[in-house]
Amino acid sequence: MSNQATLTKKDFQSDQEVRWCPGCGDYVILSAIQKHMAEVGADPSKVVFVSGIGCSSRFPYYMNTYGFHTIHGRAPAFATGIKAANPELDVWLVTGDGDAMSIGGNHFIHALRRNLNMNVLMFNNQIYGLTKGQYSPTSPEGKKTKTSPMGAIDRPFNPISLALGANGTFAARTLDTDSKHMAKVFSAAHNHQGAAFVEILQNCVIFNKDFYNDTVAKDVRAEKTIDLIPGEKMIFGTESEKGLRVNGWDVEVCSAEEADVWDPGTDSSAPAFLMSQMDDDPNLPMPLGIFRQVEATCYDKAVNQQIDEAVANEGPGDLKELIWSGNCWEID
Amino acid sequence: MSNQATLTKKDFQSDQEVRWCPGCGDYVILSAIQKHMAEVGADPSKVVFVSGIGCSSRFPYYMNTYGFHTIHGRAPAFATGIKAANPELDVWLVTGDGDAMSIGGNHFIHALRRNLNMNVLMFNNQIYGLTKGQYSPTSPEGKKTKTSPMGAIDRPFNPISLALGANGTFAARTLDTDSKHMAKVFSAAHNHQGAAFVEILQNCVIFNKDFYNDTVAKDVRAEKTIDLIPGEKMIFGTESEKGLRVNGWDVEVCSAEEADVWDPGTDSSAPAFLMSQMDDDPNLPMPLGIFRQVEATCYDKAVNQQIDEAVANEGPGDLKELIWSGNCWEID
Amino acid sequence: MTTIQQPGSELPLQQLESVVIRFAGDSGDGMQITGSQFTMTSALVGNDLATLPDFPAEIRAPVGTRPGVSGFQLQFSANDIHTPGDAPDVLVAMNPAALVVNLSTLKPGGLVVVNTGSFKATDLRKARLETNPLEDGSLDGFRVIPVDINQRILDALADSELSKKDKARCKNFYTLGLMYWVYSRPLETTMEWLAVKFAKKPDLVDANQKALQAGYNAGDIHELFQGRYEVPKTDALPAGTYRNINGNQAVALGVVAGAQLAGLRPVLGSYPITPASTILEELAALKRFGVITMQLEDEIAAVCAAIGASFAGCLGVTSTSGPGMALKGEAMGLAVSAELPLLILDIQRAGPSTGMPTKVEQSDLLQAVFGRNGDTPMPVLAASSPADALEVTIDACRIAVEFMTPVIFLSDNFIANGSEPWLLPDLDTLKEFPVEFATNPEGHQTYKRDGKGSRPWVKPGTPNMAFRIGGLEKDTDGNISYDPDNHQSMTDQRHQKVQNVANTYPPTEVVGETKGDLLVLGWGSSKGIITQATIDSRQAGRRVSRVHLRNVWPLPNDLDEVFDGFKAILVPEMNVGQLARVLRSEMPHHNFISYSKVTGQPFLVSEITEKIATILEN
Amino acid sequence: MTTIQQPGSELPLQQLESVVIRFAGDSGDGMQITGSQFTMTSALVGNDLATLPDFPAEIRAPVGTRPGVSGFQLQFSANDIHTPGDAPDVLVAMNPAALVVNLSTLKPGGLVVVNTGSFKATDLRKARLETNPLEDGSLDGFRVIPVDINQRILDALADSELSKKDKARCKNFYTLGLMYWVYSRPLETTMEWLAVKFAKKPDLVDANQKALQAGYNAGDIHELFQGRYEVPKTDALPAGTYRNINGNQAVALGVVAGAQLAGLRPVLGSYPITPASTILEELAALKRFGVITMQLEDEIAAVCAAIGASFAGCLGVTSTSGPGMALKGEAMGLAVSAELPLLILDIQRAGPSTGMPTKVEQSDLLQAVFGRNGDTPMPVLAASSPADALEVTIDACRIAVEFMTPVIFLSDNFIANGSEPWLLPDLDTLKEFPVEFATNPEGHQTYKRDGKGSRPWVKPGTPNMAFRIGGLEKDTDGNISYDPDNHQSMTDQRHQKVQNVANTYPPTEVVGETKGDLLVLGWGSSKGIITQATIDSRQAGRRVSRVHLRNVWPLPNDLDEVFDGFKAILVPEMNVGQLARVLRSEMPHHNFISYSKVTGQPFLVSEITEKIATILEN
Ligand SMILES: Cc1ncc(C[n+]2csc(CCOP(=O)(O)OP(=O)(O)O)c2C)c(N)n1
Ligand SMILES: Cc1ncc(C[n+]2csc(CCOP(=O)(O)OP(=O)(O)O)c2C)c(N)n1
Ligand code: SF4
Ligand code: SF4
Ligand SMILES: [Mg+2]
Ligand SMILES: [Mg+2]
Repeated sequence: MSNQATLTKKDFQSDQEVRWCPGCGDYVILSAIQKHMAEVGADPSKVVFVSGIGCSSRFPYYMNTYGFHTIHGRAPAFATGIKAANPELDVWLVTGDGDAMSIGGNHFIHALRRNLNMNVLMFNNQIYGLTKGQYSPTSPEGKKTKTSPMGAIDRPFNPISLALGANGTFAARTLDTDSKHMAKVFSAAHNHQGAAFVEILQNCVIFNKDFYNDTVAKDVRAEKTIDLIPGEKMIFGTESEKGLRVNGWDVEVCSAEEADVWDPGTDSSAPAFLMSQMDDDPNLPMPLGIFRQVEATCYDKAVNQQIDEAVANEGPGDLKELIWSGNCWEID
Repeated sequence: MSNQATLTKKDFQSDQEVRWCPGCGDYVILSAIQKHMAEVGADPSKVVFVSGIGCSSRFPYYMNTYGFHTIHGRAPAFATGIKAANPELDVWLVTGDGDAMSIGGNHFIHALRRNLNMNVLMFNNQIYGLTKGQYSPTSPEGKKTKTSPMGAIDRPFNPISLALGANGTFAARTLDTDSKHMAKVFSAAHNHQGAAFVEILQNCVIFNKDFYNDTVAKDVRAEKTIDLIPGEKMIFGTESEKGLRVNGWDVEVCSAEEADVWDPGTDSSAPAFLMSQMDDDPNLPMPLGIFRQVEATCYDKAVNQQIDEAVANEGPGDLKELIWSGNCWEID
Repeated sequence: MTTIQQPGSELPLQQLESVVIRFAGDSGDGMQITGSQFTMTSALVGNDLATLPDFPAEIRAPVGTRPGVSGFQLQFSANDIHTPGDAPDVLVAMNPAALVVNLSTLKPGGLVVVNTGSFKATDLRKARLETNPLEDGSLDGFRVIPVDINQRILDALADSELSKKDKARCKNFYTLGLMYWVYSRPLETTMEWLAVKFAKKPDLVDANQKALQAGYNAGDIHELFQGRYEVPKTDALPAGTYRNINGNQAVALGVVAGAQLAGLRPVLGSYPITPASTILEELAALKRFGVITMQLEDEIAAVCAAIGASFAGCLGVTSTSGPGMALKGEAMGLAVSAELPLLILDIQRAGPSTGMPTKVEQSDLLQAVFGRNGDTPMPVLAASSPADALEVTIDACRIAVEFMTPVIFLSDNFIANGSEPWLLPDLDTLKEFPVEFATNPEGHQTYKRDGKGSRPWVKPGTPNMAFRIGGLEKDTDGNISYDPDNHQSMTDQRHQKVQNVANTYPPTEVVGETKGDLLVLGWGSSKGIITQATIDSRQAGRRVSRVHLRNVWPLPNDLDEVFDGFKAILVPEMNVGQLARVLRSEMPHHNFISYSKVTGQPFLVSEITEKIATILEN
Repeated sequence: MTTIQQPGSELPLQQLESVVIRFAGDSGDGMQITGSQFTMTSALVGNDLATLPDFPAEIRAPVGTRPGVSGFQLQFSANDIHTPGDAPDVLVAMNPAALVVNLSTLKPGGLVVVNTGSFKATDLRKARLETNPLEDGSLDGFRVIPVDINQRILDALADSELSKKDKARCKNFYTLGLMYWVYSRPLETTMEWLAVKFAKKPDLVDANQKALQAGYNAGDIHELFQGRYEVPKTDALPAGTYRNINGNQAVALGVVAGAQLAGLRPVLGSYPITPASTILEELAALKRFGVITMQLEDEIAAVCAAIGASFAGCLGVTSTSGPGMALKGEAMGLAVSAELPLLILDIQRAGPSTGMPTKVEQSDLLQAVFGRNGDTPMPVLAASSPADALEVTIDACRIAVEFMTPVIFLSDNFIANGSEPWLLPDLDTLKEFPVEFATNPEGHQTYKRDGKGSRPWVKPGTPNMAFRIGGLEKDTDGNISYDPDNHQSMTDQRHQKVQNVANTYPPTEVVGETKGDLLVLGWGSSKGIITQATIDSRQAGRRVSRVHLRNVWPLPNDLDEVFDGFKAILVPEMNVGQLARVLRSEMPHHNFISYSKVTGQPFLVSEITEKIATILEN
């Protein structure tokens, strides 16, 4: 990305003390991103981290790049302005499940449909961390918190399904406990031209500790999850012995040999959606990895292209000419 | 629904002059709803029409029921309060593609995931009518309007896909030129316990005249659309000679005999999503009718059930007791 | 008994100083076009003029109803005029609804040109009239010219291939032709305009041109009028090149000009709303100027995208009206805290909540000055007319970049849609205010202030200057700080910075004596009306002067001194006394008299002169 | 040289009138619990008291750092007190960060109890200290009691099965025990509290109780102190039953009580935000009272849902803090226009934008009064203390339903999280204000006003009463109207209605003489501090009186007359003079002196007395 290939992870660390709770999943994600930046040889002066409000949204302060810690839920809108103003900037959005899917839901879906060329890292801890533990739009039905003492009655969003419903061009899921997987997903997202949505399952050790352990704890993960790898067979299981394949309207477990090859780049996003819906089926593994990855018009580029085109077609605007245009008359 | 079975369509007309442009699709929809109300014997005093702002949102003024013409995009939030406060009310939300999917996108998706027991009629004319013809989030890419003189560069939402991505329990599509189809869809929506989302393709004769004619004009409709009828085979074509069936990850055209039976009630909403994505495929018909229809917790009922439960378990609250609870001490 | 005007054979040409004419018809009758064409032609003739378009609420009302009436009033004059006129001399009424809705404003004895072809029973019913105003005495005391325009247009276009309906649609040009004849205006401008407008539909050019000519000829042939009039060209206007411009067009030009003077690319984030929408539309058409416009999902996204653009080193702009302003408050606070330039264009409309979106009011002033959480000061400017809007917009851009602050620009529906002759500015005389981005890390601090209290602007992408900012309280380095003294100090600094803006204002101009019995202090679109009212009052011997306030916040430093010269200060506003409240809170020792009007209509000159008279006589 | 306190053998019991103690430690050290327990015990002993919790910003800072310091200050007294005290007599510091952050506020010669176990090199580094304050002279001039609490707690719990880490977590109760000993407080209350709190974990009950006892015993055994103190019970408090309550709890109770008095179901729409969140949490726990709480997707949805609930015939309520208020402006305007009751609870926090969310400020006042598009008047009330919050909330409910209007209730972080002894009210004396819904179509009009200017409330579901309302301007029947006179009239009616609210206020109470040199006018949470300051000033012979303003808008009718009795009116506020601005704009002829403090910290009594002195000496 630049000639600064000699930079190390440390060069992406700012001088500010990192202030998350000890044990918080955010630390590992921060470290993974800093490492990723160094590895791809990013130029810190071309990178902007934009965030809303939440524990996760403190992220920009810890990156030795440009950063804008904005207001709750609106980061995608700020990013839209930043990218449109300067498509050269490498924009990363850091947000939480509350920031992105509660107050910020609208900006989130619109940024995805516009396919703004940026990376959206959503730290999904299924809770509002910063405000001390209320349920979020990704908390499961029945979740008991201070604001849902008898259990939440709201049916949650499935973040990947929502992103696909919003016409997103890239959607992936990864895990704060797996630095390698994060690295792989971050690279794919970074390479994607367009809005790359990455859901990161993140442990809030204070208010929703280990919420994901039933699915992703070391001992169950191989059986309970599947890694969607573009162009590879959909295989899972402790011995990689199982696979997934479509059958009619459904997807079903089969042997590894019988497994279908995963293609996140089909014209229709229906296959990706089918995968995302497996989360709700106890008989099927929860997918991680790349759900969707297709090319489409990027808003920020197109905005600027139209300007170039207009200039090419009509010549650069001359203000005097513009003012003097129309029906003028003289008084003397 | 009530004992007022003798009411006629006229009884649902208010005394206010209807003020849409001559030829606007809104008239037919208004008439269809008034007819529907009379047919199901609705009690006007139990019905509330809630709307945002837009041409379509003037709707409540023309219904001789309770009505609340609120602010732009927020109707689902008002409806949430109304239904939670009184689940007995029969709440209808009238909104436009701008009102529901642009400024109101977040409330829209949240109302769907919460499955508020109401009917959402979204008049989709793919344009902002009231503000005189700017492109909307459902306008196709390239659409030229006053605010997109070189063509819109925003990739549009597919309203049905978005509703499904938001975990909606009912999604259907109908057409302002087909009163019978509207009647059928309105009935299904009205019967649905939960948030019934109905996209109505509506002609804005002033700013987006006949935008849908390529697909739904009389002469092409049979070939270019398909009516999704729960429990029936998916059949279309001038002679009803064609059908649809799934094949692997895709859906394909087949003969009427080979057609699959349509089931909008599967556990996963992936089949419905697959159908919704056909809109973008020029080789497949655009579906009308019922995409999805499943039962789930209704927010408004659950809110009130928790109260009943709390009262049943802990006894009705006694304010004095509450105040006197905790560590009290006497001073004398 | 209605006085029906009999055609006479003598047609004297009478000179008039000023005429106020109002065209009124159904929304579908093309009255706005008729009015604009009359305006354009009058401008080219060399009159001074002022216009007042007045169109119906947003939804197209059914044809022929009162809510469907669309009006366009203009005053054209041989003198220096300042308003579209309180009461029309002439009313052109295309149908019964247009007649009854507008009749009450007409001058006693005024002229009514009515399209009798639209006074059938059904027409009367649509206008909710029980009797025919042409016959029931409603028009007693006016001079009435009945013309069956519906029929005349068909006659005039008898040879045309157009459908009957299409022919009928030409009736506004017939009417315009008739009025051109009455006021001795040339037809050329409109003829040319039609040729360009319908370039692709020659049959329409032809039909409309014929209609115009036929109307004109009708004046001669049918001897409808007792006389013709002439309003000579004015000497009051300064020499130069003129064109018509409405307020929203001027703002769009102002944004482009302001950004050029700053050396920045303007980036507009907006969401359509009446009456601000056309700013977005105007700017969207200026892509060749490098203007980026983004129609976003709502007003919050719009302002946030604009702030994002400023963060990235462009000039962020957002345009909206009252309800949209209310939504932007939180984000505006971030711009204050982060100290980023931002231009917020609020084209005010009437009422709380949705109110009356197509009507005029000035009731967003308090919201503009105070409507945010926390102590969140922000400069506020207001335009006084379409042409002034350009200058004020440019000045707002200057303040935004010079002081690294969001700036609110207030206009209203009257300015936005009204148009006036605009003396084209000499662009070379405009003062540049080029932005210098900080690039040198040496000694640089994110919130280190210059002499004006402003901070450096760093453009992301600049090597070795990476910074992090946000809405939490921060210290001079931009790092988060909860230190009590720091918060006090940053709060004070933000306030002082905005106060410093007043040091860059030109001296307040008092029109009239600097000492007197009453000062009339106006702001925004009432300027013309107040100007006329103070001229009239001075002519009536009253010791009245006038100040127009362009900078609503912070107030000019010399205002206190100006006020010292007067016993009282009258503050007419189209709201419930909002500026008066601000003035009192800042300078409580002066005697402010609030004059409030909240009808969705501009003040009349007579209302103000009478108010002045009442005050001075008591 | 640091004065190290040597253990003495004599332990005299000394009587004190008041003590201000501050517990300070790391966020993880349990200082808030320690403080509350001390409070509770002191209350039961019969002291008057006032507390000031002061916890760090929202994110848990790393252990041992300055930003991670959590403090709890309380004053307990044998007299009538009004504040948590300006400067602590005693500082309990659990680590170096807590010591350095708080030392500057300590009284000269004050007592410092320090946990020397946490003063290792790493601890000092975390607190960014180069030298050890125990050794570098920082504590010169204070009386220091060094205790290695880290070690003592391990010793005390040597027999326990708990892990070392869990044992260490009991050190706050050891510390509390020690302070109980010093101030001769009984252990029972805390012992019982522990038993209930950890009912499910007997080993924790046991360990913490042991820790408490050990700390208490340490006072005797280790002879750390020169003496013990006693603060006798106060006579100042009226007789009755008391409990501690914090402001957000009180508001929650007030909502339930207010709704009951109106005969309505309360429906809260909210979105979490610091420091308002706990209102939602408190009310969510009260479902058996029929309270509906909805946590919605954002603040806009929250207020809209609340308005929807009011539309449906319930009492709609929404709770938030500054940034959330900014977002609600547009919807609040709809409630004004539709004229629906609504209670808007704004728990203010510091700063523009995100600011300093856990700090105190009163800077949303102008936003509350003016922060909406159009002329959109709305009553605004402010609570002065946790206990007062209940009454004010109830009164806000009354105004909302009596006048069919949204009402804003202002509180702040100091009230929300502070707690005070609350004399439990006799519920039977509370006046009901039952709502009567309109059910009779005869002569009914949607906006027909009663004597107070209020309109009828119809509950959807009522036969034959169907109506349509909205945010467009409407006539008395509720139908859309763009009529100019109607808009003027409705605007006036809405204003008058809100003004009429002032007719229902009790007379303004002047504390002190009704004539004097200076009136101190306060609002909100500074009441206690201002009360103390005026008492002190009067004792110093100054002619100072005090008024506390509960109704910020509309202002009380008799205020003008009250002000007439004074040469000047001092308005201390934790903002940049917002109330002073409102007062000046309403009553410009009085001499208001704004005293502004914007540090995120409450005023000190001494700051106000000094300000008074300065004013009166000049
Ligand atoms: C306008 C506004 N509303 C509410 C808040 C309070 N708030 C801050 S962060 C947050 C939610 C945080 O949850 P999430 O986005 O999941 O982030 P996390 O803390 O879990 O990383 C809320 C409600 C705010 N700062 N601003
Ligand atoms: C807060 C706010 N922003 C913007 C507007 C202006 N506005 C009114 S309706 C509308 C869009 C209308 O489009 P749609 O919802 O598709 O309805 P239609 O008129 O097409 O039926 C807009 C932008 C408004 N009234 N309020
Ligand atoms: S509260 Fe949860 S999400 Fe926030 S920093 Fe602590 S562990 Fe992390
Ligand atoms: S503008 Fe379009 S949508 Fe609105 S009333 Fe007219 S035809 Fe209908
Ligand atoms: Mg979260
Ligand atoms: Mg539309």
